[in-house]
Amino acid sequence: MKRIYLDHAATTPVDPEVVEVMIPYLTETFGNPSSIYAEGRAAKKSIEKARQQIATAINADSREIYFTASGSEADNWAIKGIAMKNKAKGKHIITSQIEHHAVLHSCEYLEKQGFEVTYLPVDEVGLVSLEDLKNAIRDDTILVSIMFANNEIGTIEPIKEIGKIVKEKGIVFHTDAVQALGNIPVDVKDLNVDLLSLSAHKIYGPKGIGVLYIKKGLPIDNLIHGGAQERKKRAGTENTAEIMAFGKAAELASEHLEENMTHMKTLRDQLIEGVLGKIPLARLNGHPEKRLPGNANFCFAYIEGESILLSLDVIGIAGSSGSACTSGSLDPSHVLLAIGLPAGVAHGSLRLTIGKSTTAEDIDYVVNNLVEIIQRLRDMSPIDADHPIDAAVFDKVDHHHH
Amino acid sequence: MKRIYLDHAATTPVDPEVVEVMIPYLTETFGNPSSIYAEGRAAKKSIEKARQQIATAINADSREIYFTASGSEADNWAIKGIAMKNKAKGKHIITSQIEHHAVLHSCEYLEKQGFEVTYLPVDEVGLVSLEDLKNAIRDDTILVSIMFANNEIGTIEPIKEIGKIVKEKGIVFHTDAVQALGNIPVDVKDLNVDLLSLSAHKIYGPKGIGVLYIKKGLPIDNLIHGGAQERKKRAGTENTAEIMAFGKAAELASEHLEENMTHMKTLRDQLIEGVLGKIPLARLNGHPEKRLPGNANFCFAYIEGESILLSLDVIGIAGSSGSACTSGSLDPSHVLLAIGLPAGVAHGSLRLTIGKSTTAEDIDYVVNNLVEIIQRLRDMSPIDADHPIDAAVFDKVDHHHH
Amino acid sequence: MEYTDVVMENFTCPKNVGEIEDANGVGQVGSPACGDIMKIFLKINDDDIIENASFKTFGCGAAVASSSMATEMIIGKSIEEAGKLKNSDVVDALGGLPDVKIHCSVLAAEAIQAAIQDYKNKKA
Amino acid sequence: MEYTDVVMENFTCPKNVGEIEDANGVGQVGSPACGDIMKIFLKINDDDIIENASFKTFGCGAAVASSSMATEMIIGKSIEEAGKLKNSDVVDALGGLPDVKIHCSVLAAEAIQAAIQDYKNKKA
Ligand SMILES: Cc1ncc(COP(=O)(O)O)c(C=O)c1O
Ligand SMILES: Cc1ncc(COP(=O)(O)O)c(C=O)c1O
Repeated sequence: MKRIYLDHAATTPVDPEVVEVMIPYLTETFGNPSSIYAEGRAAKKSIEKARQQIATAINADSREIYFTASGSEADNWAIKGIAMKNKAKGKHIITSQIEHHAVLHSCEYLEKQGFEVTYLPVDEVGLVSLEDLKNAIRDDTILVSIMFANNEIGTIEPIKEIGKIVKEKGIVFHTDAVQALGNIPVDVKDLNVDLLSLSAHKIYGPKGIGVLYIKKGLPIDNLIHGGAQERKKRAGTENTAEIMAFGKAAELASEHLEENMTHMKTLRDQLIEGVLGKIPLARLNGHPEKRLPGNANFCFAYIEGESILLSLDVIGIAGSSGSACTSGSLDPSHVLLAIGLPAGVAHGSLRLTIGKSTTAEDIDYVVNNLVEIIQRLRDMSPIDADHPIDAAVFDKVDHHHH
Repeated sequence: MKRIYLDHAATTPVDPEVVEVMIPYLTETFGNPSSIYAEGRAAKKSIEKARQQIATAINADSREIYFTASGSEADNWAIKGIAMKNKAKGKHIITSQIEHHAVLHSCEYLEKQGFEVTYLPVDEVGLVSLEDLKNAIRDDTILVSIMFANNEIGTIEPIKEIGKIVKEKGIVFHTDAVQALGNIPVDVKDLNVDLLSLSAHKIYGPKGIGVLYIKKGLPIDNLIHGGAQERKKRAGTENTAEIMAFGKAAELASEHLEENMTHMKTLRDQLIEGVLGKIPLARLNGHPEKRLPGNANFCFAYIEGESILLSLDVIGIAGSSGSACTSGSLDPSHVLLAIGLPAGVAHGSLRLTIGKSTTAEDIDYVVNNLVEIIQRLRDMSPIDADHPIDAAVFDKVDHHHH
Repeated sequence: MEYTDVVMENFTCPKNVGEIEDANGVGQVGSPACGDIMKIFLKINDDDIIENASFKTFGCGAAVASSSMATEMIIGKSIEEAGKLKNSDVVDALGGLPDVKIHCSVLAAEAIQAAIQDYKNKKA
Repeated sequence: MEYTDVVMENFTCPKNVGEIEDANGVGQVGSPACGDIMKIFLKINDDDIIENASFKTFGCGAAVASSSMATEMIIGKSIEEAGKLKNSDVVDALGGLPDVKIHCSVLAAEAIQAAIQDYKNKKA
């Protein structure tokens, strides 16, 4: 059966060109980049090339690029590293309610260590308000972390404007750009950011390699201490093969950004129009325009998301319901709750994210099948417009907690 | 020119069988293991297989194996995770002076956060004393971290005995076994350890993937917060390809442990006898018997280590002087200082570490060339037995610090 | 989420979906906030034997499969026997459920009990 | 450590290695604890011109190469000119040195100055 992969926000297939770049570093060029002999020097040189490719992709200096093992590590490092470094100055951090768990759980951990965190709300399309931000800033605020683009609903935050506000106050500004790279232009100079997280596997690179951009001269504590790698800022023998892969993937992403954006946007709009046009009681989550070119996120009344995913999977379509990272949990997505959806509705969400190899035929196939699947599941559902939920019944099972 | 690679303690070439196992996870099986559709389930299943392979290699349960991005991350996690979790109970940590920098610098960082650390000395062959350990234990000691085998001088510590002492006191015990796996038997049950660090690239796996063994039920804080991966203990989309590679490498390492040990030991002894027999004023560092089967570490009087490495590199031989991880620094190895060598002598160290594809001819070639290289460098040196160092001269350049 | 073949069969081609027009015992449990609602319809004859059972479910694959399997298991049984159906019986019949989905089988057992109670209440 | 070809040439085939028997200016700097000792031998004629220069060095590749290059650069020069040799001149002549190795060129310049001073002291 042909598979149609529409979960590019969860992860992307590795580009064959990228795989090709990796292979030599798993075979001949296996030297430890810290070693002084020929094998080591060759590895070191390659890494510096990849560092430059990433720097170019985000308009940074290559000495501002630090490799990590994931977007999650980059987020943890940015937040904990700045917090620990500046804890004598202040213990207040500002972030949003719709951040990735890598940011949210880092902040929650810091709360346990005596920091205070303000989680800014978002409006019904997922936007942070600049006014809210201004009001939240205190004398002891040491860090603001707001994501560039949301991984679930695709909403793009006004990072440049936020950067301006934060910079004026002399506060450190971090943005999680894991979903942005390869989908929208990312320019650290234009954005006024001090720190920016990236992850290779969202841009047709391998899993297990990320980057933290750290503006030159910004003091930050290490997250992983040890050897002198990454200019003494991040210990651990360099993952040469995946670093090379990330470099290549970033280069390809920048080179083809315009055409990829156009391609994704066209198919995304076809998908959104198809779904909203053919399926009653469907709603688009996130901002109608300020959204990632490949992201479509829907809610369907009266049915549950996993049932939709399973039904799609059976006919060869891969999608997601909430962040893939959190699908181990039964709680409805914190992002959908933050935009004001009731938990029951949030459970019925479906995220389909388009990639560079998605075709218009794929989208047609998905829309047509989705019409049937939603109908079938609704037929099976005990709730509908005529049968609202009997609240009294739920009291009986109050002991039944998740 | 044929290269003779004798720096297997720094990193190893990836076994072709291991590369083969990785490739499909960079091509077809690219799914995010957290996703519920077919692609994700396939990735998840594979990871669990690899987890089992590693568990088998160290006699653990697969639910005690947590993947990290490096040995360094595993060390950081073990030390900081236990420290943070138990800081209400006590703030004292015991480790040794010859640990890898991932352990030492983690401890130093904790000292800045208000923890107290005892760095146990070692004797002239690099062994920690059980008496010293007993004396160092306090009521508020929460963690003991002693490495299984040293990466520079190859000395194997009495982990089982240490484990017994530490266990009796109810203190958490971590060992860095990065250099042990594949070189000597590693059995977590036999060793009485609660936490144990591993790294794939030391056992013919790729760089950028490690493991922390965490004994079932042991409470520990996360180092990297975020998604629900690794049973909610270590966030970040799984590095599927490298996890598979580590699993295979661990399997191969256990399967061939006996034959690899014998092979390495034979060549190591040939190398040690050759060097000590043919080169005057050469000394073997580390324990004569309790040492890694592939490790030989020498000091040569009156000459400096980098010169030896460069001279070897020019004729195709890769070795190291002190840990590869620290070669970015000019300080002499902390391990060689800890076994009592004067700094001047420590600068003249050479580590040659044997691997499974090293041959007896390689060793002959190295020994013969080393005789000449050492002679040539000594001829160039201003110091020898007849010309001891004029201390008065050094006073003049006291301003010249490193 | 790794589901067994039996679960997938019961999810893709569930038995006993829908409402029984002349049901004399109806039970509903769960809440949409928790992601599952299960409604069970029973047609019970004068000998207290369950002649027919059906369900409507809002929920994940495991919830649908549990509903399908549980209704299959009680048709033809006395309400006494059916009331003893344990969630583990449903799990076993499905060839197992992932840990995080066990609660779906609990819901199925609870919904059946609620439906039987409804029948008893009406009769009393 | 990435060394230039010039550094590697001067390391593998260093010029002016060894002692000058009748040297009239000898300077030594560095310490084994720091990993470098450099000893420079000068043969200076009555016109204060350096007729010959040589070195013995305990140190890394950069130290050996700096010694070789620095001695080459001062042979035939007056002690006044040679005393002005800056470490950056040595670095330039070597086609550059890694940052962490710049101090080796400093040692070379210092050793030459020490040798010239030794010559002056003996003459005075
Ligand atoms: C004893 C020891 N611990 C930890 C490490 C760090 O492992 P990694 O290079 O995977 O960070 C190494 C190797 O560099 C080592 O030899
Ligand atoms: C917005 C965002 N931040 C961070 C991450 C984490 O990146 P990684 O999977 O490399 O840990 C992800 C993806 O999972 C993401 O979408």
